[in-house]
Amino acid sequence: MIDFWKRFSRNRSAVFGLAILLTVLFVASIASLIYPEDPFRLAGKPLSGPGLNGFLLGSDSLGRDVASGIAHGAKTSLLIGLIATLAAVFIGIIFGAFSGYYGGRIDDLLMRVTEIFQTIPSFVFAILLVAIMKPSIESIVIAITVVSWPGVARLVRAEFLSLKNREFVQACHTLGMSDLRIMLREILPNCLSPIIVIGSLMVATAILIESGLAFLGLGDPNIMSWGFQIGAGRTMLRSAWWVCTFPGIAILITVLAINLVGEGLNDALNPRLRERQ
Amino acid sequence: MNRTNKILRYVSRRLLQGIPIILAIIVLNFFLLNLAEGDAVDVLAGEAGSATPEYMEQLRAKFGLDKPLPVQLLVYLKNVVTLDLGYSFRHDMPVSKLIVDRFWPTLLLMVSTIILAVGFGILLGLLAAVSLNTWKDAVITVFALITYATPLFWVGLMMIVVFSLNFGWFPTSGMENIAAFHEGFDRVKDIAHHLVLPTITLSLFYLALYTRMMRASMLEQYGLDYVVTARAKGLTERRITFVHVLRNALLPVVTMAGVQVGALIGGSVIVESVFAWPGLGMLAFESLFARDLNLLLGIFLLSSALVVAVNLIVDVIYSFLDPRIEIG
Amino acid sequence: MKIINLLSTAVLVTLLSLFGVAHAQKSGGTMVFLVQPEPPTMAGYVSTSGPIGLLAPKIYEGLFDYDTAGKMIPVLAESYEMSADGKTVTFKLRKGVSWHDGKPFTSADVQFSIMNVLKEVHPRGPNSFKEVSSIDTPDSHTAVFNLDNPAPYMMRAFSAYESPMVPKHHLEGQDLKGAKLGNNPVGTGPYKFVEWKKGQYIRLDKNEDYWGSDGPYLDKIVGRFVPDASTRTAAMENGEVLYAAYNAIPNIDAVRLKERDDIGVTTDGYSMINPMALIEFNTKEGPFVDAAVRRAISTAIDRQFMIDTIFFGYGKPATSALSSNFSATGLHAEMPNYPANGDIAAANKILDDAGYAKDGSGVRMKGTFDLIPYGEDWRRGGEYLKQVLGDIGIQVELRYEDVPTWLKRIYHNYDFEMNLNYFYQLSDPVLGVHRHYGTNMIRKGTHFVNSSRYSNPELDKLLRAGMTQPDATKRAAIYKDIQTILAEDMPVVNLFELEFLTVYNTKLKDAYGSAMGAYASFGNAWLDD
Amino acid sequence: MTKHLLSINDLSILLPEGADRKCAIDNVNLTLNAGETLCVVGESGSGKSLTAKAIMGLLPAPHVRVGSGSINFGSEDLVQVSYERLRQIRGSEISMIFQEPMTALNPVMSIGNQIDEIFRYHASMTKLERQGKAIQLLKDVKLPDPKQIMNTFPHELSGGQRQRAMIAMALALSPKILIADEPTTALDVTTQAQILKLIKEMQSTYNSGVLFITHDFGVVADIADRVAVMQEGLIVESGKVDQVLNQPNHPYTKSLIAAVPSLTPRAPRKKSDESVIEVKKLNKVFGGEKSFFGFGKSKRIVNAVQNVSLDLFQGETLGIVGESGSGKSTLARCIIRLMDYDDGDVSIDGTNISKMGRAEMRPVRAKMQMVFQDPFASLNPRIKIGNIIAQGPLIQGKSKSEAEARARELLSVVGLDSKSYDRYPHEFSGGQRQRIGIARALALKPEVLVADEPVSALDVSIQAQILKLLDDIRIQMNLSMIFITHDLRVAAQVCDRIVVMRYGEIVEVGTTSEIFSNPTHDYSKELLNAVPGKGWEKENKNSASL
Repeated sequence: MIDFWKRFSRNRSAVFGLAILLTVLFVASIASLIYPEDPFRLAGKPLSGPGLNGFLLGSDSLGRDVASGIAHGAKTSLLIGLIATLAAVFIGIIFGAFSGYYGGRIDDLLMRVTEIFQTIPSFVFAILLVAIMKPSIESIVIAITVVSWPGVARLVRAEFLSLKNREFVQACHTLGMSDLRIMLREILPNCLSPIIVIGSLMVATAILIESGLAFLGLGDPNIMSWGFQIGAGRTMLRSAWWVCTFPGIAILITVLAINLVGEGLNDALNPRLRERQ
Repeated sequence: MNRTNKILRYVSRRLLQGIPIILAIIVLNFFLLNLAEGDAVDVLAGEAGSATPEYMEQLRAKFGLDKPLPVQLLVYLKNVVTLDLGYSFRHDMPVSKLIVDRFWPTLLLMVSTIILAVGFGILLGLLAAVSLNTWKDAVITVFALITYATPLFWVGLMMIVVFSLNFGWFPTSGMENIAAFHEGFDRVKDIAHHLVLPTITLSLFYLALYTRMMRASMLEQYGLDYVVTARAKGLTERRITFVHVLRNALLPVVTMAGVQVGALIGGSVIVESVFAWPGLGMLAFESLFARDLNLLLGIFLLSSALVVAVNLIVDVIYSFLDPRIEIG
Repeated sequence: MKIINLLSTAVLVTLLSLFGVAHAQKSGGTMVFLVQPEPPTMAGYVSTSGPIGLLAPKIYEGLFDYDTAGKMIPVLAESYEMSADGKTVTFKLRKGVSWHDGKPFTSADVQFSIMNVLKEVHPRGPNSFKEVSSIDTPDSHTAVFNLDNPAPYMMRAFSAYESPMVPKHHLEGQDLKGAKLGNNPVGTGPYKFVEWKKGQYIRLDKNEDYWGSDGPYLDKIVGRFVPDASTRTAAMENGEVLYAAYNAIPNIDAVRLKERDDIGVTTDGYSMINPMALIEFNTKEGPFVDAAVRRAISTAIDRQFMIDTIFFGYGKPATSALSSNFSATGLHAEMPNYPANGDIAAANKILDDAGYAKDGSGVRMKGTFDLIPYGEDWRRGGEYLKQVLGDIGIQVELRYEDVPTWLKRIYHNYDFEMNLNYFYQLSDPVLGVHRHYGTNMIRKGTHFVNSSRYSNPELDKLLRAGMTQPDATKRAAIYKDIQTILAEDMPVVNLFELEFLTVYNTKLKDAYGSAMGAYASFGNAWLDD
Repeated sequence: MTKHLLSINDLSILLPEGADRKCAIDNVNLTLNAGETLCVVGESGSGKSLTAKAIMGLLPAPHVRVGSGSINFGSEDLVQVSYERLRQIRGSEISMIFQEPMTALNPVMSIGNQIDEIFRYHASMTKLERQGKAIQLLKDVKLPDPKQIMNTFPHELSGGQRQRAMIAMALALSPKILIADEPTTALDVTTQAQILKLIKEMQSTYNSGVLFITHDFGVVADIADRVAVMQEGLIVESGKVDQVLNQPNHPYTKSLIAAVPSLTPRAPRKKSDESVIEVKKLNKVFGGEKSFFGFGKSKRIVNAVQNVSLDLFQGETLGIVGESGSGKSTLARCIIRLMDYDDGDVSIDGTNISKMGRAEMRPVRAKMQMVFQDPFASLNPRIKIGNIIAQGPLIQGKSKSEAEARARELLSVVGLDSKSYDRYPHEFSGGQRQRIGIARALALKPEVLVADEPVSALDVSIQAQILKLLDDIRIQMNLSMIFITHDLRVAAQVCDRIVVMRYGEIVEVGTTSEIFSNPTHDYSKELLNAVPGKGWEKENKNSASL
């Protein structure tokens, strides 16, 4: 762990990214403390500019506090990103692991299913899923999961394919270990690094997808998220720039931070790179 | 030629493999869409203002929406087998005509975006890798990260504000100047003029991916043994970079481009919406909310066929770029 | 026999007076305007869908048009005569009018359009022409409508948008919905259909053989589809489009653009539409079956705030079930329970009195609030209303679904509790308001009718009386009673009268002089450069 | 002092900070003359490869760089010359060949183009001339059908052919010096013999000086004129080949030479007649399966094991020898059911296990354990050593404490500190890891140990230790062993009987001494003849044996 941190911290931009990400997490966790009111609450004069009428980042057309929305939205956006990613990783691991480990017909079948989901234009499919399930946090998470897991499945499959023939796995076979245990205890821990890296980037992508869906009017109307703020403020971009600019910046720096951290993780976890340094 | 033959056989086999996938996509979407509340008749009647239930039933019968689902599906599949994509409930037109009209703008936007994104991505990635750990590398990396992390519609709207309104260089939206109705070469120029902003907007996102990938790929290749051999042979760094490393580094980028094309077809909904570009993404979006089942299935059919085709083309190109990959 | 004869000279005088000084019209040019969203077809005779309304009346014409004062302007009919009992109306048709394909326009077309098309498949036609039992065509330019009962409201439904005249020879014997005409319209209007590039534009060219003595002046008019609102504004600013009606430009941008010299903003042209924002309640089941709760909600809402923040000042707080635009005909009356600025305390008192106590967290009841899926403004409205409802102890979840799901939920499954919506009250309450309250308008599966399933025999009686009463004073009394009952029962809480905005480039002159506004023909429009 | 072709004077190469030592090589002095072959020999990490790279200016800058000293080539010091001059020298005056020709060649460029480049950058010749010269070169290195080879890509050639192509490239401009960095390590023994012969021939044709880096004393004996022995960055001994190999001075040299297994078979041991494992007509085919939807391409069919029958007798070590692709590893994996085979029978202690299901197999597994080749790949990097060893007993139903006790006991059996129990594999060296692998195999108290090339990835001194350990435990635990190796020297020292395999078939079976002294099959003879250092062996019948 210390070793890992040493390698990670060698990448200065990754540490910078981590610092931003921790700040965002911190803001998300204390949102209810600094803005105890419902972020949808009408808090003052509509369309006040940043710094005016007691609004740090201005207010929107109904007089809601943009800063409060960003703080509360951070929780939602990160949660959407995190849950969707975990779900996608979970499904991807199941598909990829069985496919790569057993090969043959199971592989064929699972990979065909994966291909189906890779062939469908993903964003349109996400829209379709949200539309028929009704826009809500749950349906957005499900839609993002459904369009993101094939990438993980392919990655895990490739890892399993190469790892299953490693000698340490064969040694487990000679010990009479069960397949499930080999998959879970022996192989899976060895492909965690690339999964963590792809997963960290998927969190970023999920946040972007959520904002895209919100842009098209498919956000959850009851829960404050950055996507919601942008969707609600985008027509005012020219007249009240702050309403959707600040949430946009929040997305930008969070996605940026997650990417930097992801790259740092990649550098720190990728043994090939490590050897070359 | 033996190779040509082999490729032809490979292509036809891959196309055959694609068919069950495309069929599965159609069946999946068919049932998904039928899970949704409301149908095309509801939407048409809703838009019309009002319609009697009897009239709506007539319409349903006319569209075949009164039949049981499996029958509807079978009828649809039967038509698809005969290359008949059916009739759009909403537009009162054959689906194939509607789709073909939107296909060319989609393809135009897609191809120009891919060329721009891949081209510049390769260029920037190469530049960053060659000037590793210098300010150039840093600037390119930051640029790539920011373009990736900025929401697409934001970039689009800003492009319009800056380049259309403030500078007046480009039209805000649309595919051609419809006040003028240009003909011939003027029309080509006009369309190209309209294409600039949407292409830049859409490619900025993908540009970032290619830049980062190309950079990583170049660095990885630089560490391989054959580069040492090339140096030992007394080749110049220029040749090593541009002839040896570049070609090898391109391989994963090409693969990525193939995967991205699929995402591009659907992913351009936002750009099509912002720039009023008449592409398939918006058509799909609209037909989804209109429950125009035939049209939406037709779009899914075409775009997945397109993805299959593009992936195939990429694989064939790949086999030319990388002699190790044997086709057939 | 009362004869109303409208001389064309008189019409011209009216028209000129409308525009003040007569301009020297210039010919030529292309007028690009925004159509949002893209229409499904251009069959204005089967659909009153807004975007069709923007395009079809340029191609098709009605028997009459209406000026902004509500007076009839002869179009395809030159005059009409109504019998004393009001049961026979004879129309003299204009001579020398031909369809865009060259065939002459005759009384047979009128007969076919009314009896076979509008009465059959038009959404409002069956209502407007309910009393018409047959149409005689003594000669090719005379059409005699035989009515079962007098129908004064019918005379307000002859515009090109409400009741377009369609070519019999293109539709006879065909399935009206699927006919080729839907995508290739052939009318008598000032502009001919040329081309429809799906996803981009519809192009109409000047009808060189138009019957009118002056106009059309424009060479082409093009309806353009731009899905994104910000882009629409940009296109307007850039001069790429010259005209945008029905809030195609968001109000916030319109307010900004108004300051520019080259752009004008107007609320004219919507008097025949009369849109009203409202909340429908499920009066049969769920938390809002008690009228007291509904009255409390109506009392609590700050209507002026919604107008100011969501529509940037455009709109008028509702004061009864009828729009204040009906004041002209004396039908509108102000009612209690409609405070413009809301009265939370009063609303809370109503609920307290009705026995709805707040629980520990201040909640009296919970519910779900559906929002009309027609754009962001309505979501904002819902978000505001959620807060207000919270203030009076009603905790609601917002639900925002897509159009088909929403339609099915509200008008077919009745699976809702309260629903934010807006209705066109149109030119007469019979056309636009009755459908919302009458017991006979509880029609499962029919959209935009009485989804509250409110049923009150006393009101039904009054509605019937209001429909046929020709005397204005008596009619006003009937509608006052109607409004009183509705303010008490409150099956629907009217919020505010929407004022749609039209944003236009000042280059564009004389775009319309009709009460139909953007749904008119643009026959006199011209470009000044 | 005669003018040397190349003289390295007091050369030191610095390692980046944090490395395990300061200098990769320290004060190295070497000379090379025209027409001479200088072998630099040493174990991994001795700095021999970096010395070679330093001459070419190919050190992985900026981390590793020359600290001091000079490399004099003609009148120039290669440490000081400009980059441009160095580039001119590379490939034309000094050229280099590498260990792994597959990765050393650009995979996406044809052989012809890769040769052509050298001419383009170092000589002014027309395209036609260049082409003719390249074809001539390919002919010189005895590649079949040179014209055809010009258009092929590296992956289309065999390992030996690739190395020939590399040599052709290196010799394109008749360099004064050829640096060969372990050029035959990745090759089969018969191919290795051919390549060594080729290098010799080329050297005499061009009168080049050859700097040959290797770890294999057999190869040294076959090719060197002079030898320099390196240990941890220092040259500990150098001199004429006969002198260094036959009368080494330095203790390190002595120990290295002593560790080289002798080709003279060990003394035969008492043989038991009781068969532990019986293999009958085993067949294994790779490829040929159809994919699920029947659309997949039918893969190329390889008969990995064909009709193999053999017996393993109680207490003996049965060697399976053969070159890469002979099917020896596949056979071993089939025997212990790591792979399913197509037909044939395998019996252990008289019980036929070929039809057994997973559950039935579990108790049988304990009887047969395996030691793997790659000490880095055979231990799960995420699991502690103790757990790796204890895993087997746990799975076979032992209690946690029993398993732990067994693991600790085994650690000491294989000569590891008991503190190792809680450490992870990456904290151990290759030899130590191989010991752990052996401990894991022994944890189940097997009757049969299958060792798949257990020492081929190890340095020669470590190799000797591991072989000794295996021998010890074999006796101690009364094991029967199947020993797979490509190295006949190792086989001679370990095996009681030997099976020679080629193309999936057994070509010859016999006792070790029979096979070595009197091979009957041509292929066995060929293999034996190709063993490097055979001549040296003959002169030193009495050299160190285990």
